Amino acid sequence: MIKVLYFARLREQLETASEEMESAGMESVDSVIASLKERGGIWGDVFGGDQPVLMAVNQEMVDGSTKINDGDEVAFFPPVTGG
Amino acid sequence: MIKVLYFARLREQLETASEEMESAGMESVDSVIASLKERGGIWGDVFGGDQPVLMAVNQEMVDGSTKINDGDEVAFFPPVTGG
Amino acid sequence: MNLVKVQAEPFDIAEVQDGLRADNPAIGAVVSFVGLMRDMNEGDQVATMTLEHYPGMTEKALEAIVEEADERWELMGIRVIHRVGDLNPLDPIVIVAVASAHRGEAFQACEFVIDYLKTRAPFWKKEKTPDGERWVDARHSDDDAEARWKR
Amino acid sequence: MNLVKVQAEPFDIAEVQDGLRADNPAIGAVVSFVGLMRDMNEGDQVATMTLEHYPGMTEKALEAIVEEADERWELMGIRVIHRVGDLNPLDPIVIVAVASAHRGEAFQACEFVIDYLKTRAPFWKKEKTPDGERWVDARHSDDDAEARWKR
Repeated sequence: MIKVLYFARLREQLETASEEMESAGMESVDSVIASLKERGGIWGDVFGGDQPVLMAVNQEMVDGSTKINDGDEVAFFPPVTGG
Repeated sequence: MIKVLYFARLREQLETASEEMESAGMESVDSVIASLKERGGIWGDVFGGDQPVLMAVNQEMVDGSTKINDGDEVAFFPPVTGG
Repeated sequence: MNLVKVQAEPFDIAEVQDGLRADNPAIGAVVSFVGLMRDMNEGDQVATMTLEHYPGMTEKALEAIVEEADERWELMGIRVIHRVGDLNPLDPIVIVAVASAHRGEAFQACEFVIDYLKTRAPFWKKEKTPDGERWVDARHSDDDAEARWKR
Repeated sequence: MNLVKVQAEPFDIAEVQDGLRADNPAIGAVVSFVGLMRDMNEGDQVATMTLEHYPGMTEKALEAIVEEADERWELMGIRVIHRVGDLNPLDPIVIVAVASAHRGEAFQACEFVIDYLKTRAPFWKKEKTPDGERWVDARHSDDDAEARWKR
Protein backbone atom coordinates (compact mmCIF):
# COMPACT_ATOMS: atom_id res chain seq x y z
CA MET A 1 0.00 0.00 0.00
CA ILE A 2 0.98 3.60 -0.46
CA LYS A 3 -0.41 6.55 1.42
CA VAL A 4 -1.56 9.49 -0.69
CA LEU A 5 -2.04 12.98 0.83
CA TYR A 6 -3.67 16.10 -0.62
CA PHE A 7 -3.17 19.63 0.69
CA ALA A 8 -4.69 23.09 0.52
CA ARG A 9 -6.69 23.90 -2.63
CA LEU A 10 -6.29 20.30 -3.89
CA ARG A 11 -7.63 18.87 -0.65
CA GLU A 12 -10.69 21.09 -0.94
CA GLN A 13 -11.26 20.42 -4.63
CA LEU A 14 -10.96 16.64 -4.20
CA GLU A 15 -12.71 16.67 -0.83
CA THR A 16 -10.04 14.25 0.29
CA ALA A 17 -7.17 14.76 2.72
CA SER A 18 -5.64 11.30 2.44
CA GLU A 19 -6.24 7.80 1.18
CA GLU A 20 -4.54 4.41 0.86
CA MET A 21 -3.81 2.96 -2.58
CA GLU A 22 -2.63 -0.42 -3.79
CA SER A 23 1.03 -0.10 -4.72
CA ALA A 24 0.74 -2.83 -7.37
CA GLY A 25 1.28 -1.26 -10.78
CA MET A 26 2.45 2.02 -9.26
CA GLU A 27 5.92 2.29 -10.71
CA SER A 28 6.36 6.01 -10.39
CA VAL A 29 4.55 9.15 -9.27
CA ASP A 30 3.39 9.51 -12.86
CA SER A 31 1.60 6.12 -12.61
CA VAL A 32 -0.22 7.38 -9.51
CA ILE A 33 -1.22 10.55 -11.34
CA ALA A 34 -2.46 8.54 -14.33
CA SER A 35 -4.62 6.36 -12.10
CA LEU A 36 -6.05 9.38 -10.25
CA LYS A 37 -6.86 11.10 -13.52
CA GLU A 38 -8.76 8.04 -14.69
CA ARG A 39 -11.26 8.58 -11.90
CA GLY A 40 -12.67 11.37 -14.05
CA GLY A 41 -14.71 14.35 -12.87
CA ILE A 42 -12.83 16.73 -10.59
CA TRP A 43 -9.94 14.20 -10.41
CA GLY A 44 -9.50 14.46 -14.14
CA ASP A 45 -9.54 18.23 -13.90
CA VAL A 46 -7.04 18.51 -11.07
CA PHE A 47 -4.59 16.02 -12.53
CA GLY A 48 -5.24 16.86 -16.18
CA GLY A 49 -2.32 19.25 -16.37
CA ASP A 50 -4.22 22.55 -16.44
CA GLN A 51 -3.42 23.52 -12.88
CA PRO A 52 0.07 23.36 -11.39
CA VAL A 53 0.45 20.40 -9.03
CA LEU A 54 3.59 19.78 -6.98
CA MET A 55 4.42 16.35 -5.60
CA ALA A 56 6.47 14.83 -2.81
CA VAL A 57 7.52 11.28 -1.99
CA ASN A 58 8.31 10.57 1.64
CA GLN A 59 8.20 14.31 2.32
CA GLU A 60 10.72 15.34 -0.30
CA MET A 61 9.74 17.37 -3.34
CA VAL A 62 10.16 15.24 -6.51
CA ASP A 63 9.09 15.13 -10.13
CA GLY A 64 6.75 12.64 -11.76
CA SER A 65 9.44 10.20 -12.89
CA THR A 66 10.37 9.35 -9.29
CA LYS A 67 9.99 5.63 -8.48
CA ILE A 68 7.55 4.50 -5.82
CA ASN A 69 7.90 1.64 -3.33
CA ASP A 70 5.39 -0.11 -1.13
CA GLY A 71 4.87 1.87 2.07
CA ASP A 72 5.77 5.22 0.53
CA GLU A 73 3.97 8.45 1.40
CA VAL A 74 3.03 10.38 -1.73
CA ALA A 75 1.65 13.92 -1.55
CA PHE A 76 0.09 16.34 -4.04
CA PHE A 77 -0.32 20.06 -3.47
CA PRO A 78 -0.40 23.47 -5.16
CA PRO A 79 2.66 25.74 -5.41
CA VAL A 80 3.59 26.80 -1.88
CA THR A 81 2.82 30.25 -0.49
CA GLY A 82 4.45 30.45 2.94
CA GLY A 83 6.77 33.06 4.35
CA MET B 1 38.60 82.79 10.30
CA ILE B 2 37.99 79.14 9.60
CA LYS B 3 37.70 76.41 12.18
CA VAL B 4 39.83 73.31 11.61
CA LEU B 5 39.09 70.00 13.35
CA TYR B 6 41.15 66.81 13.60
CA PHE B 7 39.78 63.41 14.56
CA ALA B 8 40.92 59.99 15.73
CA ARG B 9 44.46 58.97 14.75
CA LEU B 10 45.13 62.41 13.24
CA ARG B 11 44.07 64.18 16.43
CA GLU B 12 46.49 62.02 18.40
CA GLN B 13 49.37 62.38 15.94
CA LEU B 14 48.98 66.16 15.75
CA GLU B 15 48.11 66.50 19.42
CA THR B 16 45.42 68.94 18.32
CA ALA B 17 41.65 68.55 18.32
CA SER B 18 40.81 71.93 16.78
CA GLU B 19 42.22 75.32 15.92
CA GLU B 20 41.25 78.60 14.28
CA MET B 21 43.02 79.73 11.12
CA GLU B 22 43.03 82.95 9.13
CA SER B 23 40.89 82.44 6.08
CA ALA B 24 42.94 84.92 4.04
CA GLY B 25 44.70 83.05 1.24
CA MET B 26 42.71 79.87 1.90
CA GLU B 27 41.01 79.37 -1.44
CA SER B 28 40.34 75.66 -1.18
CA VAL B 29 40.87 72.71 1.13
CA ASP B 30 44.09 72.07 -0.76
CA SER B 31 45.40 75.51 0.29
CA VAL B 32 44.69 74.59 3.92
CA ILE B 33 46.54 71.30 3.49
CA ALA B 34 49.51 73.07 1.90
CA SER B 35 49.73 75.52 4.78
CA LEU B 36 49.49 72.72 7.37
CA LYS B 37 52.19 70.73 5.58
CA GLU B 38 54.52 73.74 5.70
CA ARG B 39 54.55 73.52 9.48
CA GLY B 40 56.91 70.59 9.02
CA GLY B 41 57.57 67.79 11.51
CA ILE B 42 54.57 65.58 12.19
CA TRP B 43 52.37 68.02 10.21
CA GLY B 44 54.47 67.43 7.14
CA ASP B 45 54.23 63.66 7.68
CA VAL B 46 50.46 63.58 8.19
CA PHE B 47 49.65 65.86 5.27
CA GLY B 48 52.51 64.74 3.05
CA GLY B 49 50.36 62.27 1.19
CA ASP B 50 51.71 59.02 2.65
CA GLN B 51 48.74 58.33 4.87
CA PRO B 52 45.12 58.51 3.71
CA VAL B 53 43.39 61.65 4.97
CA LEU B 54 39.69 62.35 4.40
CA MET B 55 38.28 65.87 4.58
CA ALA B 56 34.97 67.57 5.20
CA VAL B 57 33.77 71.14 4.83
CA ASN B 58 30.82 72.16 6.98
CA GLN B 59 30.31 68.51 7.89
CA GLU B 60 30.09 67.17 4.34
CA MET B 61 32.76 64.89 2.89
CA VAL B 62 34.58 66.72 0.04
CA ASP B 63 37.77 66.54 -1.97
CA GLY B 64 40.71 68.95 -1.88
CA SER B 65 39.50 71.16 -4.69
CA THR B 66 36.47 72.33 -2.68
CA LYS B 67 36.37 76.11 -2.15
CA ILE B 68 36.51 77.56 1.35
CA ASN B 69 34.73 80.60 2.74
CA ASP B 70 35.27 82.63 5.87
CA GLY B 71 33.48 80.96 8.79
CA ASP B 72 33.67 77.45 7.34
CA GLU B 73 34.33 74.38 9.45
CA VAL B 74 37.01 72.20 7.88
CA ALA B 75 37.81 68.73 9.23
CA PHE B 76 40.53 66.16 8.59
CA PHE B 77 40.34 62.55 9.62
CA PRO B 78 41.38 58.98 8.69
CA PRO B 79 39.15 56.60 6.70
CA VAL B 80 36.12 55.83 8.82
CA THR B 81 35.65 52.54 10.68
CA GLY B 82 32.18 52.60 12.21
CA GLY B 83 29.40 50.05 11.97
CA MET C 1 23.46 25.88 16.70
CA ASN C 2 20.68 26.00 14.12
CA LEU C 3 17.00 25.85 14.93
CA VAL C 4 13.89 25.28 12.85
CA LYS C 5 10.38 25.48 14.30
CA VAL C 6 6.81 25.41 13.01
CA GLN C 7 4.28 26.56 15.58
CA ALA C 8 0.80 27.99 16.03
CA GLU C 9 1.91 30.32 18.85
CA PRO C 10 3.41 33.77 18.23
CA PHE C 11 7.19 33.97 18.56
CA ASP C 12 9.24 36.57 20.40
CA ILE C 13 11.45 38.38 17.89
CA ALA C 14 13.86 39.67 20.54
CA GLU C 15 14.23 36.26 22.15
CA VAL C 16 15.07 34.66 18.81
CA GLN C 17 17.79 37.21 18.02
CA ASP C 18 19.18 37.24 21.55
CA GLY C 19 19.32 33.44 21.62
CA LEU C 20 21.21 33.46 18.37
CA ARG C 21 23.98 35.78 19.42
CA ALA C 22 24.12 34.88 23.10
CA ASP C 23 27.58 34.33 24.48
CA ASN C 24 29.43 34.02 21.20
CA PRO C 25 31.83 36.99 20.98
CA ALA C 26 33.02 35.83 17.55
CA ILE C 27 29.70 36.92 16.02
CA GLY C 28 29.97 40.32 14.36
CA ALA C 29 26.70 40.43 12.43
CA VAL C 30 23.11 39.30 12.89
CA VAL C 31 20.75 39.80 9.96
CA SER C 32 17.10 39.02 10.42
CA PHE C 33 14.03 39.00 8.25
CA VAL C 34 10.54 39.18 9.71
CA GLY C 35 7.61 38.55 7.39
CA LEU C 36 4.39 40.16 8.57
CA MET C 37 0.78 39.69 7.61
CA ARG C 38 -0.47 42.62 5.51
CA ASP C 39 -4.06 43.82 5.46
CA MET C 40 -4.03 44.10 1.66
CA ASN C 41 -3.24 41.57 -1.08
CA GLU C 42 -3.83 41.85 -4.81
CA GLY C 43 -5.71 45.06 -4.13
CA ASP C 44 -8.21 43.52 -1.72
CA GLN C 45 -8.65 44.07 1.99
CA VAL C 46 -7.69 40.97 3.96
CA ALA C 47 -9.32 40.43 7.35
CA THR C 48 -7.69 37.20 8.52
CA MET C 49 -5.59 34.40 7.15
CA THR C 50 -5.13 30.69 7.78
CA LEU C 51 -1.80 29.00 7.18
CA GLU C 52 -1.94 25.32 6.32
CA HIS C 53 1.18 23.15 6.20
CA TYR C 54 2.33 19.58 5.64
CA PRO C 55 3.46 18.45 9.09
CA GLY C 56 6.72 16.56 8.94
CA MET C 57 7.66 17.63 5.47
CA THR C 58 7.68 21.30 6.48
CA GLU C 59 10.33 20.75 9.12
CA LYS C 60 12.36 18.54 6.77
CA ALA C 61 12.23 21.15 4.01
CA LEU C 62 13.28 23.95 6.35
CA GLU C 63 16.12 21.88 7.76
CA ALA C 64 17.36 21.10 4.25
CA ILE C 65 17.33 24.81 3.36
CA VAL C 66 19.19 25.74 6.54
CA GLU C 67 21.73 23.01 5.89
CA GLU C 68 22.34 24.26 2.39
CA ALA C 69 22.86 27.81 3.66
CA ASP C 70 25.37 26.46 6.16
CA GLU C 71 27.27 24.75 3.36
CA ARG C 72 27.31 27.81 1.12
CA TRP C 73 28.41 30.40 3.68
CA GLU C 74 30.57 30.67 6.80
CA LEU C 75 27.83 31.06 9.42
CA MET C 76 27.50 31.04 13.20
CA GLY C 77 23.86 30.11 13.64
CA ILE C 78 20.50 30.18 11.85
CA ARG C 79 17.00 30.41 13.32
CA VAL C 80 13.82 29.86 11.33
CA ILE C 81 10.42 30.01 13.02
CA HIS C 82 7.22 29.89 10.97
CA ARG C 83 3.71 30.19 12.28
CA VAL C 84 0.72 28.13 11.13
CA GLY C 85 -3.01 28.40 11.83
CA ASP C 86 -4.99 31.62 12.14
CA LEU C 87 -3.28 34.97 11.67
CA ASN C 88 -4.36 38.61 11.69
CA PRO C 89 -2.91 41.71 10.01
CA LEU C 90 0.27 42.96 11.77
CA ASP C 91 1.07 39.42 12.99
CA PRO C 92 4.62 38.22 12.33
CA ILE C 93 4.40 35.09 10.16
CA VAL C 94 8.03 34.07 9.92
CA ILE C 95 11.42 35.04 11.24
CA VAL C 96 14.75 34.09 9.67
CA ALA C 97 17.79 35.21 11.65
CA VAL C 98 21.40 34.48 10.68
CA ALA C 99 24.64 35.18 12.57
CA SER C 100 28.15 35.38 11.13
CA ALA C 101 31.51 37.01 11.76
CA HIS C 102 31.09 39.50 8.90
CA ARG C 103 27.94 41.01 7.49
CA GLY C 104 28.10 39.89 3.85
CA GLU C 105 27.55 36.23 4.71
CA ALA C 106 24.65 36.90 7.06
CA PHE C 107 22.84 39.12 4.53
CA GLN C 108 23.20 36.61 1.73
CA ALA C 109 22.30 33.57 3.79
CA CYS C 110 19.24 35.26 5.32
CA GLU C 111 17.85 36.23 1.93
CA PHE C 112 18.70 32.78 0.54
CA VAL C 113 16.77 31.03 3.32
CA ILE C 114 13.62 33.12 2.93
CA ASP C 115 13.77 32.89 -0.88
CA TYR C 116 14.02 29.10 -0.72
CA LEU C 117 11.39 28.87 2.01
CA LYS C 118 8.96 30.76 -0.24
CA THR C 119 9.23 28.19 -3.03
CA ARG C 120 10.20 24.95 -1.25
CA ALA C 121 8.56 24.74 2.15
CA PRO C 122 5.01 23.32 2.09
CA PHE C 123 2.92 26.16 3.53
CA TRP C 124 -0.29 27.48 1.99
CA LYS C 125 -2.09 30.71 2.79
CA LYS C 126 -5.84 31.11 2.63
CA GLU C 127 -7.14 34.61 3.18
CA LYS C 128 -10.54 36.01 4.10
CA THR C 129 -11.56 39.03 2.03
CA PRO C 130 -14.90 40.90 1.77
CA ASP C 131 -15.65 38.57 -1.20
CA GLY C 132 -15.07 35.41 0.82
CA GLU C 133 -12.19 33.00 1.34
CA ARG C 134 -9.50 32.37 -1.28
CA TRP C 135 -6.22 30.53 -1.57
CA VAL C 136 -3.27 32.81 -2.20
CA ASP C 137 -1.59 32.22 -5.56
CA ALA C 138 2.16 31.64 -5.75
CA ARG C 139 4.10 34.65 -7.07
CA HIS C 140 6.31 34.52 -10.12
CA SER C 141 8.60 37.01 -8.37
CA ASP C 142 9.29 34.30 -5.76
CA ASP C 143 10.42 31.88 -8.48
CA ASP C 144 12.70 34.58 -9.84
CA ALA C 145 14.09 35.24 -6.37
CA GLU C 146 14.84 31.54 -5.92
CA ALA C 147 16.42 31.24 -9.36
CA ARG C 148 19.10 33.81 -8.43
CA TRP C 149 20.68 31.27 -6.09
CA LYS C 150 20.90 28.40 -8.58
CA ARG C 151 24.41 27.16 -9.25
CA MET D 1 8.92 57.72 9.65
CA ASN D 2 12.71 57.51 9.57
CA LEU D 3 14.98 57.84 12.58
CA VAL D 4 18.72 58.32 13.01
CA LYS D 5 20.41 58.36 16.41
CA VAL D 6 23.95 58.43 17.78
CA GLN D 7 24.14 57.60 21.46
CA ALA D 8 26.42 56.32 24.20
CA GLU D 9 23.67 54.22 25.80
CA PRO D 10 22.81 50.69 24.65
CA PHE D 11 19.74 50.39 22.43
CA ASP D 12 16.89 47.90 22.70
CA ILE D 13 16.81 45.79 19.52
CA ALA D 14 13.22 44.68 20.04
CA GLU D 15 11.99 48.21 20.72
CA VAL D 16 13.60 49.48 17.51
CA GLN D 17 11.98 46.79 15.39
CA ASP D 18 8.61 47.02 17.12
CA GLY D 19 8.59 50.79 16.74
CA LEU D 20 9.30 50.43 13.06
CA ARG D 21 6.42 48.13 12.23
CA ALA D 22 3.94 49.36 14.82
CA ASP D 23 0.44 49.87 13.55
CA ASN D 24 1.21 49.85 9.84
CA PRO D 25 -0.54 46.79 8.39
CA ALA D 26 0.84 47.62 4.93
CA ILE D 27 4.32 46.50 6.05
CA GLY D 28 5.08 42.96 4.92
CA ALA D 29 8.82 42.78 5.62
CA VAL D 30 11.26 44.07 8.21
CA VAL D 31 14.94 43.39 7.61
CA SER D 32 17.41 44.32 10.28
CA PHE D 33 21.15 44.27 10.65
CA VAL D 34 22.83 44.32 14.05
CA GLY D 35 26.59 44.83 14.18
CA LEU D 36 28.19 43.44 17.32
CA MET D 37 31.57 43.93 18.93
CA ARG D 38 33.77 40.88 18.41
CA ASP D 39 36.48 39.79 20.82
CA MET D 40 38.94 39.17 17.97
CA ASN D 41 40.22 41.40 15.17
CA GLU D 42 43.10 40.85 12.78
CA GLY D 43 43.96 37.74 14.78
CA ASP D 44 44.32 39.57 18.11
CA GLN D 45 42.22 39.36 21.24
CA VAL D 46 40.31 42.59 21.82
CA ALA D 47 39.33 43.47 25.40
CA THR D 48 37.44 46.74 24.93
CA MET D 49 36.85 49.36 22.28
CA THR D 50 36.21 53.09 22.15
CA LEU D 51 34.15 54.62 19.36
CA GLU D 52 34.95 58.22 18.49
CA HIS D 53 32.76 60.26 16.15
CA TYR D 54 32.38 63.73 14.67
CA PRO D 55 29.31 65.13 16.43
CA GLY D 56 26.99 66.90 14.01
CA MET D 57 28.52 65.47 10.87
CA THR D 58 27.72 61.92 11.96
CA GLU D 59 24.00 62.63 12.16
CA LYS D 60 24.09 64.55 8.87
CA ALA D 61 25.92 61.72 7.10
CA LEU D 62 23.49 59.10 8.43
CA GLU D 63 20.49 61.20 7.45
CA ALA D 64 21.88 61.63 3.92
CA ILE D 65 22.36 57.85 3.60
CA VAL D 66 18.84 57.14 4.85
CA GLU D 67 17.43 59.74 2.47
CA GLU D 68 19.23 58.16 -0.46
CA ALA D 69 17.88 54.72 0.46
CA ASP D 70 14.40 56.20 0.58
CA GLU D 71 14.84 57.60 -2.93
CA ARG D 72 16.19 54.36 -4.36
CA TRP D 73 13.59 51.96 -2.96
CA GLU D 74 9.92 51.88 -1.99
CA LEU D 75 10.26 51.81 1.80
CA MET D 76 8.02 52.19 4.84
CA GLY D 77 10.51 53.26 7.48
CA ILE D 78 14.20 53.13 8.34
CA ARG D 79 15.88 53.15 11.76
CA VAL D 80 19.60 53.64 12.31
CA ILE D 81 21.06 53.75 15.81
CA HIS D 82 24.82 53.79 16.36
CA ARG D 83 26.61 53.72 19.69
CA VAL D 84 29.69 55.76 20.58
CA GLY D 85 32.03 55.67 23.58
CA ASP D 86 33.21 52.55 25.39
CA LEU D 87 32.12 49.12 24.22
CA ASN D 88 32.80 45.54 25.24
CA PRO D 89 32.70 42.27 23.30
CA LEU D 90 29.11 41.08 22.66
CA ASP D 91 27.81 44.68 22.76
CA PRO D 92 25.62 45.70 19.82
CA ILE D 93 27.32 48.63 18.06
CA VAL D 94 24.77 49.51 15.42
CA ILE D 95 21.30 48.55 14.26
CA VAL D 96 19.85 49.25 10.82
CA ALA D 97 16.21 48.22 10.40
CA VAL D 98 14.15 48.72 7.26
CA ALA D 99 10.45 48.10 6.61
CA SER D 100 8.74 47.65 3.25
CA ALA D 101 5.73 45.98 1.66
CA HIS D 102 7.84 43.26 0.02
CA ARG D 103 11.11 41.73 1.15
CA GLY D 104 13.40 42.53 -1.79
CA GLU D 105 13.38 46.27 -1.11
CA ALA D 106 14.00 45.91 2.62
CA PHE D 107 16.95 43.54 2.10
CA GLN D 108 18.61 45.78 -0.47
CA ALA D 109 18.03 49.02 1.42
CA CYS D 110 19.26 47.57 4.71
CA GLU D 111 22.51 46.35 3.16
CA PHE D 112 22.91 49.63 1.27
CA VAL D 113 22.58 51.68 4.46
CA ILE D 114 25.15 49.66 6.42
CA ASP D 115 27.55 49.56 3.44
CA TYR D 116 27.39 53.33 3.07
CA LEU D 117 27.59 53.90 6.82
CA LYS D 118 30.83 51.89 6.88
CA THR D 119 32.54 54.18 4.39
CA ARG D 120 30.75 57.53 4.81
CA ALA D 121 29.77 58.09 8.43
CA PRO D 122 32.55 59.60 10.57
CA PHE D 123 33.09 56.97 13.27
CA TRP D 124 36.49 55.61 14.32
CA LYS D 125 37.22 52.53 16.40
CA LYS D 126 40.13 52.23 18.76
CA GLU D 127 40.64 48.84 20.33
CA LYS D 128 42.55 47.63 23.36
CA THR D 129 44.56 44.46 22.74
CA PRO D 130 47.20 42.69 24.88
CA ASP D 131 49.79 44.76 22.94
CA GLY D 132 48.13 48.08 23.81
CA GLU D 133 45.70 50.42 22.12
CA ARG D 134 45.40 50.76 18.34
CA TRP D 135 43.18 52.46 15.81
CA VAL D 136 41.28 50.03 13.60
CA ASP D 137 42.21 50.26 9.93
CA ALA D 138 39.54 50.71 7.29
CA ARG D 139 38.82 47.55 5.29
CA HIS D 140 39.16 47.35 1.54
CA SER D 141 36.20 44.97 1.56
CA ASP D 142 34.06 47.86 2.83
CA ASP D 143 35.08 49.99 -0.15
CA ASP D 144 34.16 47.11 -2.44
CA ALA D 145 30.81 46.73 -0.67
CA GLU D 146 30.07 50.43 -1.15
CA ALA D 147 31.16 50.36 -4.81
CA ARG D 148 28.44 47.80 -5.61
CA TRP D 149 25.79 50.50 -5.14
CA LYS D 150 27.35 53.12 -7.40
CA ARG D 151 25.17 54.18 -10.29
